[in-house]
Amino acid sequence: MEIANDKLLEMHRNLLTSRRLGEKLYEIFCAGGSGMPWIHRGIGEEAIPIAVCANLRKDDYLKLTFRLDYCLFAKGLSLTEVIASECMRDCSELGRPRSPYFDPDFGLLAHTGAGGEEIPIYLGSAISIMLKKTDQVCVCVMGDGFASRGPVHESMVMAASWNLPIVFMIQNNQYGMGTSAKKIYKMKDISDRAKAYGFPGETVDGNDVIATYEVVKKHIDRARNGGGPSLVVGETYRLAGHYEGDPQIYRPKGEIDEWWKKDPLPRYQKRLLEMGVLTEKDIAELESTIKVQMEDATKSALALPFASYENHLKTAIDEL
Amino acid sequence: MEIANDKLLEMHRNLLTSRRLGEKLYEIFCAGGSGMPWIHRGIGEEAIPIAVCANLRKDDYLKLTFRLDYCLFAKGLSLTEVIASECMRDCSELGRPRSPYFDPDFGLLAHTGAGGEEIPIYLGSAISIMLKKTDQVCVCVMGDGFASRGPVHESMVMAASWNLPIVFMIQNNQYGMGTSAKKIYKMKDISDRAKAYGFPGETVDGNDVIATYEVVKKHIDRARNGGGPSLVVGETYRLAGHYEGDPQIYRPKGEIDEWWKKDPLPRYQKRLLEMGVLTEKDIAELESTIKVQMEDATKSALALPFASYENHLKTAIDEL
Amino acid sequence: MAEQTQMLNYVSAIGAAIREEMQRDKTVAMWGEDLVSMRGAYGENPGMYEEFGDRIMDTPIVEQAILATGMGAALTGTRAIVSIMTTGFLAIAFDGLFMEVGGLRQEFGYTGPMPLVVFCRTGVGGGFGAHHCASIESTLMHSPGLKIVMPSTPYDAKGLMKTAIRDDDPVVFLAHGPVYFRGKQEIPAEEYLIPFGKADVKKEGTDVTIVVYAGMVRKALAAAETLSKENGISAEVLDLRTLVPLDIDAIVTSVKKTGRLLIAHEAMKRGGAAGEIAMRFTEAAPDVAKTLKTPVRRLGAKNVALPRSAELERMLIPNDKDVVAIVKEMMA
Amino acid sequence: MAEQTQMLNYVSAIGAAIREEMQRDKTVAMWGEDLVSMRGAYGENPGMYEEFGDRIMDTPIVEQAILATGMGAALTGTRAIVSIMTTGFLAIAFDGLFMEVGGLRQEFGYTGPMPLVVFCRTGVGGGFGAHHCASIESTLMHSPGLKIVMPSTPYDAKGLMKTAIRDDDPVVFLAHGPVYFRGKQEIPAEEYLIPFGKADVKKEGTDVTIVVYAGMVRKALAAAETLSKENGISAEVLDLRTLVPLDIDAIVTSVKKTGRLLIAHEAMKRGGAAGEIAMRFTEAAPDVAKTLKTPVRRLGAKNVALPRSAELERMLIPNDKDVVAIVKEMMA
Ligand SMILES: Cc1ncc(C[n+]2csc(CCOP(=O)(O)OP(=O)(O)O)c2C)c(N)n1
Ligand SMILES: Cc1ncc(C[n+]2csc(CCOP(=O)(O)OP(=O)(O)O)c2C)c(N)n1
Ligand SMILES: [Mg+2]
Ligand SMILES: [Mg+2]
Repeated sequence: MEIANDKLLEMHRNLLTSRRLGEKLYEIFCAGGSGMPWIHRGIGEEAIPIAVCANLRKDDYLKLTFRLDYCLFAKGLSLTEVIASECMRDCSELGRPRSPYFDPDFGLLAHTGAGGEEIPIYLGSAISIMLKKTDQVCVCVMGDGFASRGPVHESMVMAASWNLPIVFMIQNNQYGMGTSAKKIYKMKDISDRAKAYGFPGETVDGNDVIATYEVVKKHIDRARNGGGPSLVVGETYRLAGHYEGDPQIYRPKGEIDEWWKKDPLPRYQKRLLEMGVLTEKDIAELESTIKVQMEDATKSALALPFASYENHLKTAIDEL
Repeated sequence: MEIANDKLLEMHRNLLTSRRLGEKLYEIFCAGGSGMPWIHRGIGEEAIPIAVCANLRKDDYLKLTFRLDYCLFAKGLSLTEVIASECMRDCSELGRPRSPYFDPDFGLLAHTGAGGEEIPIYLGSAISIMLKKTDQVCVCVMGDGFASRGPVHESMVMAASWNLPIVFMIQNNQYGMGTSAKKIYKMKDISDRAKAYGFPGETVDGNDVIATYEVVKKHIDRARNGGGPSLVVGETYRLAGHYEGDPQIYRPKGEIDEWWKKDPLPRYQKRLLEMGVLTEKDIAELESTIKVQMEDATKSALALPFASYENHLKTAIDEL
Repeated sequence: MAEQTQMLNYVSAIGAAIREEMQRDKTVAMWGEDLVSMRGAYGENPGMYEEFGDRIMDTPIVEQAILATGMGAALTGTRAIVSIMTTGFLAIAFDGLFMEVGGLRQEFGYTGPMPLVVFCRTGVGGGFGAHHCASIESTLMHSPGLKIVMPSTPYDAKGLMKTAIRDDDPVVFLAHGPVYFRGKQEIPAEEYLIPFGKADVKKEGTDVTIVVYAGMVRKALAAAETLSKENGISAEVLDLRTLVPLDIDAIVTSVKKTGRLLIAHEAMKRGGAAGEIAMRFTEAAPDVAKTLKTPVRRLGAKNVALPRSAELERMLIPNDKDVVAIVKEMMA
Repeated sequence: MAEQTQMLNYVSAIGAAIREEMQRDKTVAMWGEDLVSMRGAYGENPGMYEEFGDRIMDTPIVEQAILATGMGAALTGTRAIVSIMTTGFLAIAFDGLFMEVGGLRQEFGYTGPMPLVVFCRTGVGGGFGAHHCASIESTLMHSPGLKIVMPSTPYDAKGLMKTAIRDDDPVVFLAHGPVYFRGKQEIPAEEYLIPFGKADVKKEGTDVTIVVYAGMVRKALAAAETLSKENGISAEVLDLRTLVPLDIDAIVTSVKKTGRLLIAHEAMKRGGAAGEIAMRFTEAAPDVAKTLKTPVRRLGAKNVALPRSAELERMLIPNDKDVVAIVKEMMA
């Protein structure tokens, strides 16, 4: 598959931005007082959301894993909105929903505290697409852990039965909290799961931006053209602990170091350098541009007011 | 596989008994006043439960589909107990639980009004087996319809991960209420579903007693010997409406007639006659024995008192 | 005048409301188990598929997905009606209903519309066991964002269903199964809507206020008749119609007049709606509460599971005689 | 004397109870998410795997199966403890818990044992959003067969957990997360059990009875101190410890003395446990209810969803100042 240079560069910009954004959020969290209740870092896993977003339009529906929600900037949110959402600020001053993570007009229906419950909610957007007969699609990225849950299965059954325009994607970062995916899934290839529903399944190296882009594109195009649902499994690795502070006693020695070597960012940069699409100088310039953007966005985001008590109470449907 | 004549005859006796029992229950229901709130007939689908029971011991755990619960006599319940349970009588006068359908000592944990919820409950018995290190097994037979449900999937994930001694069986009678299984499942072979869990899956003609016996035996033996879970799909057909009174507008013309030709009872009898294991005279004699047993059991069952209000109130855990 | 009314039973009244709203608004769509193949699990949707085609759809048996897809569709341009066969199966989709449908928008401060009707058969009767007869409405009252409708008559059912479909917030519409096909009522041919949060005085009275909903309304009316004929007691029967929002003003107004309050439901007593309603009353009108002629009483089903027996079931849930007996105690 | 007590925090007290019972009875086993790999989702099970091996097990993320396997195992010879990380995830397994664990035996009239403890973290705090902080205990009270334990202190938690594990009926043990690691308490080294259905007077008083459980106990005690110091009001603080069975006698006894009843919980007000408790009180002691000096009052969280904000959360749930304010109103 030939990928246009523009697309390659867009993905590089987004990949680098996502890395710096993740670092920035971590910095904000560690500084304290930001309003961020906790942090589950997604470092090293950004290639999947970035490659997915590179195939979507603003009016497509997208769920990322909670760990990588901040990559939603690649779906069209501003960095300010992302940082503000993470820090429980109120974005309505920006003319947006309080949290732009919940904004159906941007194809975002938020994530829930109970992992897996979003999948059938998002499937509902695929029903709207079917009823409206548009060429939108819905992509649901979920973790290897939450993929075990009942509603995920029910969604796959229903998607298959109704031939809905949805791509299920499992971001297999090898762990759900402290539990290794290998202890849960006994089949060689997790994408074999698609066979249970009679739709296509495919596994891809989720730390390889270009490979992921190509595989995801194939399945999204298929869904957009009425081909129905499918399952893509992206293999990657959770380089951080489950949460900040996790002692990670479950991790075999050396495993992390092996995976750091497969970090998608330098890998992709090396590839683009080799392809001559990018120079070291471009990278350096982009780094400084992003740095400035990040500082600006942080400042604007943290200047926004916290979600207000009075407004929150207005969401009541009866007496308080 | 060589099957002993005794086993073949046991299955024949049970198959014939189950047919006559189903008819008797229908008669009791139609007469009214029995205490039976409704009836969902299982006629024509008895080969699967009978072949399963032929492979089980009293201390194995077994769930049948709600439609064929009456085949539990083949697991060791008396005909009286079965009829009494269906008619909400109190079996405690027989020294048994009020409803012997809920009797863990006989491997029975009842069925729930919400189809599919039993599967993880039964899976719990497989955990007890694992903890006690016995050679018992658990077999869960479920309908094609309820097989779609989330808890069934979660049970399969957990069974695979823990390598539990359980055989999942889907009794595909082609319909869940009015919905054709073909509208739900898009894969050619429903037993492909096992690939999603990395355990074996196999489909069998569920109207062929011997074939079903052999396939089920293989998987039960495997589970008993520590081989872990598997999935068997038995293809059969719901010859009756979903419930008594169902106008069955969803049924394509002629479909029922085709399946009546595959009725497991005459098929099995023909086979045994050909094999010389059975004579027409044996069948006639067995019919009259069963007829007497059935009348006796019905009389004893309906003579039992209804489940009592006072005893029911005793199940309260706090004030009433 | 005759052509301006129709005689409809409960389930046809609901069907008529859905049909009218689907005709009126092309974004209304409905899905659930066997709505097409069996014309509704209880035969309640005749002719819908013929008229609306793929806007009415059969699902696999996946209650969690049915419920949650309703929410997702409602957020993305569909006015969704999802059908869950019985409240027992609503328990299966409890997380999606209670937490997501009832709270996720609020959790994220999203104020846009989410027009979802969760349509579900409820009510005790028939001896089909706990899942087919469960009454779990009180548990749903504890969810922050669910409106709960429980009509007792065909007339109310039709007007409330139309309001539910037009509402931009999620509504749980619990239809009373045991009266689906029991008796017809005169229904205006012209359109009417019944607002949420307005209780209906089904019978006026001066001695005691009986607050009821759904299946208890009929029993309370029968009891009121007995009380009037045999005991000279004048009972007012107030049908809540919606549990959330709750028409607390109507309760207070009535109790101001009668000085006595009885709350009755077919749901199990412990944790049932009566406790909540009594507390709301006391909070809303402490002065009226202080001058009650007798403490607030309630009736509910015995605190045990419903077995598969029509007879035991009948003995476990309150009937008109229980209402009569408790009212007589309250008057003593 | 020192060697006869240990200083334990809340979570260690629970861990000690489980450990002792696992030592005592080989049929006790426990499973849930990350009990081994992370020593408990909140690090609450250190050393358990080392001591008990495969009697403590990690599951996939399948709450419905975790819950229901507990029931099946409990019916077949295992004294099962299943761990569900938070009550929000209990909502996922609601059908299994409410209908099957809480009712299936009764539905079929089975009277044999089913020794199951559903262990779950609950309680508001941290701003982690609705699922991680939900309080859905009142919905579980509506299930026919669930005992519900909600201890407020390490001492109570240990004694109640041991009772729960030995009970032959299913018990939902809702541990108060926000105090897991907050402060140690002196715990007797020798074995003790605390019976279900016995409330504990955490502070005696004569003017008002404050009925509380779990996280509200601490706040009620703080309020009682303020009321005593600043207003000369003597509040009695009654910690229910178990919601089902409910120690209605203790409530009546206390209110007979004080003449005033306040019920407070961190759970959302509408449909919370307070309404039920108030109604039970009125039913159990109508004469005491008639002579109350002021109508029963309650405190609960505002009727909206919990957002992901520790600050908003704090504002939404009642605190000691709210208790002080409402008691002052009740004394006015
Ligand atoms: C239903 C549910 N159960 C448990 C949890 C607690 N929990 C939070 S993250 C997590 C692990 C999820 O694993 P995975 O899906 O692989 O995502 P990852 O963390 O690897 O990105 C768990 C169990 C939850 N949030 N929801
Ligand atoms: C969770 C749940 N949803 C819906 C129903 C209503 N219902 C009763 S039987 C049935 C069909 C079941 O189909 P299948 O599993 O194929 O069993 P069969 O009737 O064919 O034996 C349905 C939907 C139910 N009992 N439980
Ligand atoms: Mg993971
Ligand atoms: Mg079927």
